[in-house]
Amino acid sequence: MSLPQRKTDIGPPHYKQFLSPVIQKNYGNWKYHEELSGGVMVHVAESGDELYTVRVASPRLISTDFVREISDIAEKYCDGYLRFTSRHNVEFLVSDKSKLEPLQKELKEKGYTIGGIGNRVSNIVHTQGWVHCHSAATDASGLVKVLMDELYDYFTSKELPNKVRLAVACCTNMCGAVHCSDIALVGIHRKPPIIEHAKVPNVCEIPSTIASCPTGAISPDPAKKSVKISEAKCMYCGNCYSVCPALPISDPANDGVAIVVGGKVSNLRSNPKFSKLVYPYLPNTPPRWPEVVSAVKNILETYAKNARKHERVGEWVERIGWEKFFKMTGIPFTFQHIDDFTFARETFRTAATFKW
Amino acid sequence: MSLPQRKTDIGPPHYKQFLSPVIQKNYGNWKYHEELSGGVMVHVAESGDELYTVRVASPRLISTDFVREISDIAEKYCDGYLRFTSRHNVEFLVSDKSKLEPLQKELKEKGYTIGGIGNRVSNIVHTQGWVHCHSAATDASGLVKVLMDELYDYFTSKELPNKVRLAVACCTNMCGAVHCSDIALVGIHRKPPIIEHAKVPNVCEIPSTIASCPTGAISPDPAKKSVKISEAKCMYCGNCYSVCPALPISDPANDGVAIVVGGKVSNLRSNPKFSKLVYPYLPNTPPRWPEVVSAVKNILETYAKNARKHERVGEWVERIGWEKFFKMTGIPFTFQHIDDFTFARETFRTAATFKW
Amino acid sequence: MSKKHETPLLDELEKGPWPSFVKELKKAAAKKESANDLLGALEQCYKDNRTHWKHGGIVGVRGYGAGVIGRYSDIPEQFPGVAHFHTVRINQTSGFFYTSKALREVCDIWDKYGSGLTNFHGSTGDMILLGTNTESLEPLFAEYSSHGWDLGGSGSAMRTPSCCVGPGRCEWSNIDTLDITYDLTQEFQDEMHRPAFPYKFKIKTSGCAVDCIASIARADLSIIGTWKGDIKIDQAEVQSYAKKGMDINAEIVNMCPTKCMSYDGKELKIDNENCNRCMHCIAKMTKALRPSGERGATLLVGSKAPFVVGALLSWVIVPFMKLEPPYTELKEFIRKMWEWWDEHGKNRERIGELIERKGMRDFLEAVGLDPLPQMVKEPRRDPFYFWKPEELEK
Amino acid sequence: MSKKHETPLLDELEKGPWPSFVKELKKAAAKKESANDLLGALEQCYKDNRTHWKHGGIVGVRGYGAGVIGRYSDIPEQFPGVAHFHTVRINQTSGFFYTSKALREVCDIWDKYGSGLTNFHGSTGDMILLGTNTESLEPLFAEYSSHGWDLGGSGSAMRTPSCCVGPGRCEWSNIDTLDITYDLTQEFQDEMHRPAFPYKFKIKTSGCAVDCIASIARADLSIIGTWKGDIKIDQAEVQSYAKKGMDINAEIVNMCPTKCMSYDGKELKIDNENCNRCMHCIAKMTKALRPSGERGATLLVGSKAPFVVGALLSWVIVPFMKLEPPYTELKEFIRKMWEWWDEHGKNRERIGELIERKGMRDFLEAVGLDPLPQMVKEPRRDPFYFWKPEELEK
Ligand code: SRM
Ligand code: SRM
Ligand code: SRM
Ligand code: SRM
Ligand code: SF4
Ligand code: SF4
Ligand code: SF4
Ligand code: SF4
Ligand code: SF4
Ligand code: SF4
Ligand code: SF4
Ligand code: SF4
Repeated sequence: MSLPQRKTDIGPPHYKQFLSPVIQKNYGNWKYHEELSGGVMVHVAESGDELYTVRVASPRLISTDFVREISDIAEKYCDGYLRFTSRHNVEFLVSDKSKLEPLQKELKEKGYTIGGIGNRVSNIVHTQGWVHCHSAATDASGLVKVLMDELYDYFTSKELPNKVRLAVACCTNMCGAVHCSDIALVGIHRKPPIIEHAKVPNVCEIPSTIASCPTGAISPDPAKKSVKISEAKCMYCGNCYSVCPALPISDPANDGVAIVVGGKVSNLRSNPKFSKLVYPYLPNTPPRWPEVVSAVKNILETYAKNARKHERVGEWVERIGWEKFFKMTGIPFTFQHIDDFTFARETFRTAATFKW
Repeated sequence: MSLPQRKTDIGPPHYKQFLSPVIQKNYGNWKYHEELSGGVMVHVAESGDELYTVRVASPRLISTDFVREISDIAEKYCDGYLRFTSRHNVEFLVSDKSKLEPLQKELKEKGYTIGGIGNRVSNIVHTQGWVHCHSAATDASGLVKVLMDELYDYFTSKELPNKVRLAVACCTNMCGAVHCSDIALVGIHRKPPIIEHAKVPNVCEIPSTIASCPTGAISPDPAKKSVKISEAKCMYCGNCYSVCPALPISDPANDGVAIVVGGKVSNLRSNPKFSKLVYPYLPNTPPRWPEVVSAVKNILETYAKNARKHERVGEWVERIGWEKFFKMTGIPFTFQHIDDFTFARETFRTAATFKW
Repeated sequence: MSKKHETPLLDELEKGPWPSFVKELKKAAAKKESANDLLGALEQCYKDNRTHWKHGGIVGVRGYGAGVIGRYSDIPEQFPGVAHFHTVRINQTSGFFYTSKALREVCDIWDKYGSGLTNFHGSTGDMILLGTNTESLEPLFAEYSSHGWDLGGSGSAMRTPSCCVGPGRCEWSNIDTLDITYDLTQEFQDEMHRPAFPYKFKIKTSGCAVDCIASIARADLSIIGTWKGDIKIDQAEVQSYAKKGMDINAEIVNMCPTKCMSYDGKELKIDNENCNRCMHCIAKMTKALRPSGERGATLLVGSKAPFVVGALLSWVIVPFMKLEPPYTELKEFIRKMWEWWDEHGKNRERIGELIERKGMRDFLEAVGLDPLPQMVKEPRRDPFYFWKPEELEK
Repeated sequence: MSKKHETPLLDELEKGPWPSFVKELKKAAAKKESANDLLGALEQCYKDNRTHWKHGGIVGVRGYGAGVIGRYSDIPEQFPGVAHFHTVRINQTSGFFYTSKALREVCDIWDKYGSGLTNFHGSTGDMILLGTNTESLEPLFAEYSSHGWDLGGSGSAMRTPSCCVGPGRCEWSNIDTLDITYDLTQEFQDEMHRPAFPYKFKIKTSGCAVDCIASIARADLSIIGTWKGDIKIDQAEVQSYAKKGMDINAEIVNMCPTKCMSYDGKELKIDNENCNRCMHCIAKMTKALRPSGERGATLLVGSKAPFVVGALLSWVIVPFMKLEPPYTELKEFIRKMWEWWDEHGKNRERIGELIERKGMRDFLEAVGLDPLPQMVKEPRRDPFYFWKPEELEK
């Protein structure tokens, strides 16, 4: 079978061909939107035209069958127009109001989960994990599945004070948005890498390896044409392993999951914020990580119960103070919580004001 | 004349002997106080006893004649009891209300300045300057005098939104409280030190000299048994000169005064804050530093006009935003304002929210 | 394909109401040997509590240095189908808009050459085709490119730009996010496909400060739409929000970060001069409030994940730039940044890290910008700083 | 003494309403040769736009390594009276309380041996006797000490502690600042007079979070009084503030940092559990509000001027400690800190800098304290951190 003529540097197809007529007509001229349910909203244009969106959950790691099935549905109800969101949900774009109910009916029948719009938990931004990455200290897809099973109602219906953005990253490279999420999980190591001295000279570039270490723990070992790692300085971040495959760091007995909380990226009310550590370590307990799930649920529900309307998790915590957050959630405060990295000093409390 | 027997390690005299009877009686049992004027207040004890305080300005650098004169006055009106404040003012402690008026009358006749209580400018915390320090890039006493001449009414009578704490330090060692003052002046250099290579080996300890440099600009010069200074790294802080007298840095043509703004130490409302740079450089123009004086006055009066009641300078600036502060005061924003020291990154704006 | 491996642990992840990726794996496994082995290999990871992937050599398509991530199993004997199991990144469409036809095309080609498993989308934005072998790369690319699809970025290159839905469906977009993303992607094809930078460079564009593409947290260049003008108020709509039960003082006025709003039960007022355009009031009362005046974007630079110096959020560099085709000023700015970064950046040093290392002044002078208070949250604290000879007395 | 030098520049500083230090210099100069030369030397600085002092060798009194700052003119030929012009630091009284008798005693001795110029007080707190020569130091010290006055600290020693007026005249003091300062000064005479630390160590004590001695900004150990209990409200006094024109919502309730207050025009309420004891409401309504319950202090560590790592504010280390004579727990805490600092601190490294360099955990373990959320504003961001072997699986 002969191959078609390859082209290069053509870039993606022009977006315009994927915009439905009502979008093309009202492009840039939307007036307002209304949330109709946990998974349906309508955007109304200056012209009066309406565009309905039905959002459904996707596991993100999907088969071509899944893609074909949503394509079928889109053809049936949306003239074939659909999109994905920046959080990996599928959005059916309905121009014909009368198709809205039948679409939802069929989706429900086929087992799709409608939701994620409004002040809810949306899909979890996540990464490859054990499905595809050499660097993963935990699995991402599995964690997402067990969390969303537990938080299911917060996706479909139950309202929260504001949107809650969850993220999972399988290592501290943090592909995704863990560092600025309301609640996020990140796979961590707790022991220094092993140095495969025989391999280092062949597969690693020594200067980059040394430069990769945030704490300066790596130094050359000229005798072995390899490197040394100071155990006292290494904090097991795993970055050297990204750069030098001869420094494996994975350790099934000690790897696990950390939970960080209170980040955001939107500028509404308060500035974008970094997430902060609340669980330094929970064990990797696949397939359903019960410790991690119940920790997240506890945080989410303490927030749901106590935050004011429109407060994001981080805004709530900052209003009440972190000392109160630890008290209310019952999470133990440990030495790991106290920063000792670059900006440690800026996190120390420089005021006599705090709560008991 | 034979000397008395010296004693060692006796510490200061016990404080109790300096407390007037009304203080001893009501020690720790004060109920409230009231401000009676810009320089007079009364403290009322649980017992009902009253203690009047009359505060007068001191130039801090004083002669024994001054001390004897205030002692005379204290004897006449306060049974000899008086104190100094943490900002160097003198306080006459009056137990007998009938002496309050005569005391004030005599003070005025003798040319004393009564004031500094309440929401006013109090005395300026300052340092030695050219009067006594080898490190001084400017004079402290002179700056204090010309500033307070100009701000006189804000000490004696005119009210401000809150207390305004001024400080002056003659070099970046910042003896005093410049780094946390509402408005403060600090003497600065703008050229690297000169290295007196011949002297270095005799008068300087090389390792401490190297360690004293915040930017790592100093390295050993083994050939000369001296040090080298990287011009590209030196930011003229002068700390090396504190440690090594063979590195003089003073330069009459380029030394001058920087102004920092918005610091505080009290915990009320907002946490203690560092002062931030607003004038990177104003020239040293003794004896009356007109540029510095008018710059400070501009800042103070812009604050006075625009801040809400109880807002400290830093709280006002943080509410309106620094961009607005520069706009309202007309102070030019320069590269020097953008931090490039240890925590530079934390000062960069990580939000799309700011004012035009 | 028939079931090849027992997966008791993964089977647990078919339970529960949330859509199951394990079901998806099984659907693909029913057709593809490699997907079948992926299932087995993943079960093994669940058993061993560790990953079984390893670093691989560089793989790719002819003439490109980017777009494919090489991946190898460390237990290929057990799972030969995933011995090689590379990822192909296909550049997604602007705003993730598709037609069913386009999606089918993507699937058909993928089923021909790969595992039939994908991520819609990867967190940078690409369509991720998850798992193929080295031999399939060339034919796969020929088919995709002949159908109008190209590869995305990877390695030390510009990465696939992405954006929020913007004018496609959002009333708040101040800029044409879809067009900017498309245009920049086309403009910088070479920079995307032939890694020549010190490290990766990401561009993300949001139509407003709500930032639905999370650009401020994960883009070396974050483009965020904004406006210069007043927020127009429709007082009748304000009343209707109040009637529907909104506590306007509690929910809007008191939550305004600059406290520039007031509401007396009748009229909502905004002191626009003091508004910092955070979007809170507009987002929560979309029918009543609308920005007006000149539109453009704030450009912020430098955000990234934690390594090496700790996570960064992007920093305001250009408070306001008008963005209209052909986006010349924007492109010039990007090129100037890259030039400086290319010259001074170390291997694996992101631009934000370089700015921090060299100092903001160096960077601003290189790209030809004046210092502005909008660039900082606050001026420096400690009063020592550099002076250039021309700023001094002789 | 007759006028010796023309001082046209300094004479400008006799003008204006604020009390003039030049007048003071002239008063002293009328009696003392050295003060006369100081006036001339200072005029020279004003002329030359630079200081004319230089570093000097170490001077002091027998058996002490502290309390005297050596100072020398760099133009001694012109101003022989200040060729040597050392400072003597006399330890002030707690809270700066004096009697006229005591002050006269201090003056008389100083006039005998020195320039007759002083600072009441230096910014650390000492009475600064400004200018004497090396020979006078011993007799001067003999006279002062025989009258019950001792030297303060200098060099790498504990520095003279100081405190706010506290229970002496303030309704808000939670601790006996005067007694604590006196007691610590007595306890640590050796540490104050014989420098043996890596660098200076300052202690300042404020009776409450108003912090009138600025302890949080300029003391290696900042002791700040506080309470555990409710703020008691006298509603009648609240009404009387309102009647006198205070806008209680604007001035108090809305300025409360924790937003734990409310006022409906009739009753002021405080949700004490959420109060962070900032003192704002209490200070502005002193007749209406009073803390109650257990009293003690928060101990904070580390503040200092900018060198080398940048200015520091003190950090919360002990959220609450009861402070009653003989202050055993406090003294033990101080000694443990010093021990660790002595062992690990480099020359000229303040304790705050050492804590930053070694990490908070090292310090807390050394002084035997558990980690508490009150110690931080917020937990760390980037998720990499140390584990000790005992915290791990084998
Ligand atoms: C579809 C999507 C854009 C896209 O190009 O794909 C989108 C669409 C809308 N966002 Fe968003 N946001 C989308 C990702 C985001 C993100 C990015 C992210 O999550 O990684 C953010 C920033 C999150 C953060 O701060 O950490 C985001 C923060 C918001 C907010 C701010 C909420 C807040 O108060 O902080 C609003 C405004 C609101 O909810 O009032 C908002 C509002 C909206 C509106 C109402 C805008 C409009 O008028 O059309 C859209 C529907 C809202 C909804 O889903 O409830 N959207 N939105 C993304 C849907 C993701 C999903 O599947 O759930
Ligand atoms: C006498 C003195 C203490 C001493 O031991 O010497 C003192 C005494 C009082 N202070 Fe103070 N403060 C004194 C230095 C300070 C300092 C330290 C400093 O300036 O270096 C501060 C911290 C300044 C800062 O935050 O930068 C200070 C911040 C306050 C405040 C907080 C103001 C605010 O809202 O931030 C109050 C409360 C108030 O004014 O409502 C206060 C209130 C008071 C009260 C009312 C306390 C009381 O009930 O007796 C006293 C009279 C106030 C007045 O002068 O208006 N005092 N006060 C100090 C007088 C200095 C002077 O001569 O002006
Ligand atoms: C596929 C993807 C995760 C996902 O499941 O979505 C991914 C996967 C990998 N990332 Fe990533 N990153 C992905 C988005 C991100 C993001 C998020 C983003 O782009 O918005 C980040 C954080 C933002 C940032 O750029 O800092 C991210 C930060 C990293 C880093 C850390 C970079 C740094 O400067 O700190 C590495 C490490 C490296 O570059 O060596 C990394 C490296 C990797 C590598 C290539 C690991 C490696 O060393 O080989 C992963 C390949 C996995 C695989 O098996 O295919 N990945 N990576 C995302 C790309 C999909 C796409 O093209 O759409
Ligand atoms: C006299 C006094 C200024 C004044 O006019 O009030 C003073 C004067 C000197 N200070 Fe200071 N400091 C004085 C309070 C301070 C303070 C404020 C305080 O203690 O509350 C500070 C800031 C807080 C701090 O400790 O960090 C201060 C921070 C410094 C520093 C910087 C220390 C650091 O760690 O960064 C130096 C430099 C040094 O130690 O070499 C210094 C060094 C000096 C020297 C000894 C300069 C030197 O290297 O010889 C000055 C002697 C001047 C002289 O001619 O007598 N002085 N110094 C203050 C002491 C009077 C007293 O005992 O009461
Ligand atoms: S977060 Fe780490 S393990 Fe996960 S995909 Fe990214 S690099 Fe791989
Ligand atoms: S794991 Fe991280 S801290 Fe440890 S040596 Fe490697 S790069 Fe350094
Ligand atoms: S601030 Fe500098 S010049 Fe002034 S007294 Fe202190 S050390 Fe000397
Ligand atoms: S003046 Fe400061 S920056 Fe320059 S060499 Fe000396 S210590 Fe370093
Ligand atoms: S970032 Fe702004 S313009 Fe873009 S989708 Fe979100 S709300 Fe709309
Ligand atoms: S956009 Fe934000 S700052 Fe501006 S008025 Fe609305 S809430 Fe206030
Ligand atoms: S710190 Fe507190 S106790 Fe001490 S004087 Fe100031 S207000 Fe009174
Ligand atoms: S002390 Fe401060 S935090 Fe507590 S109620 Fe008063 S104002 Fe609020």
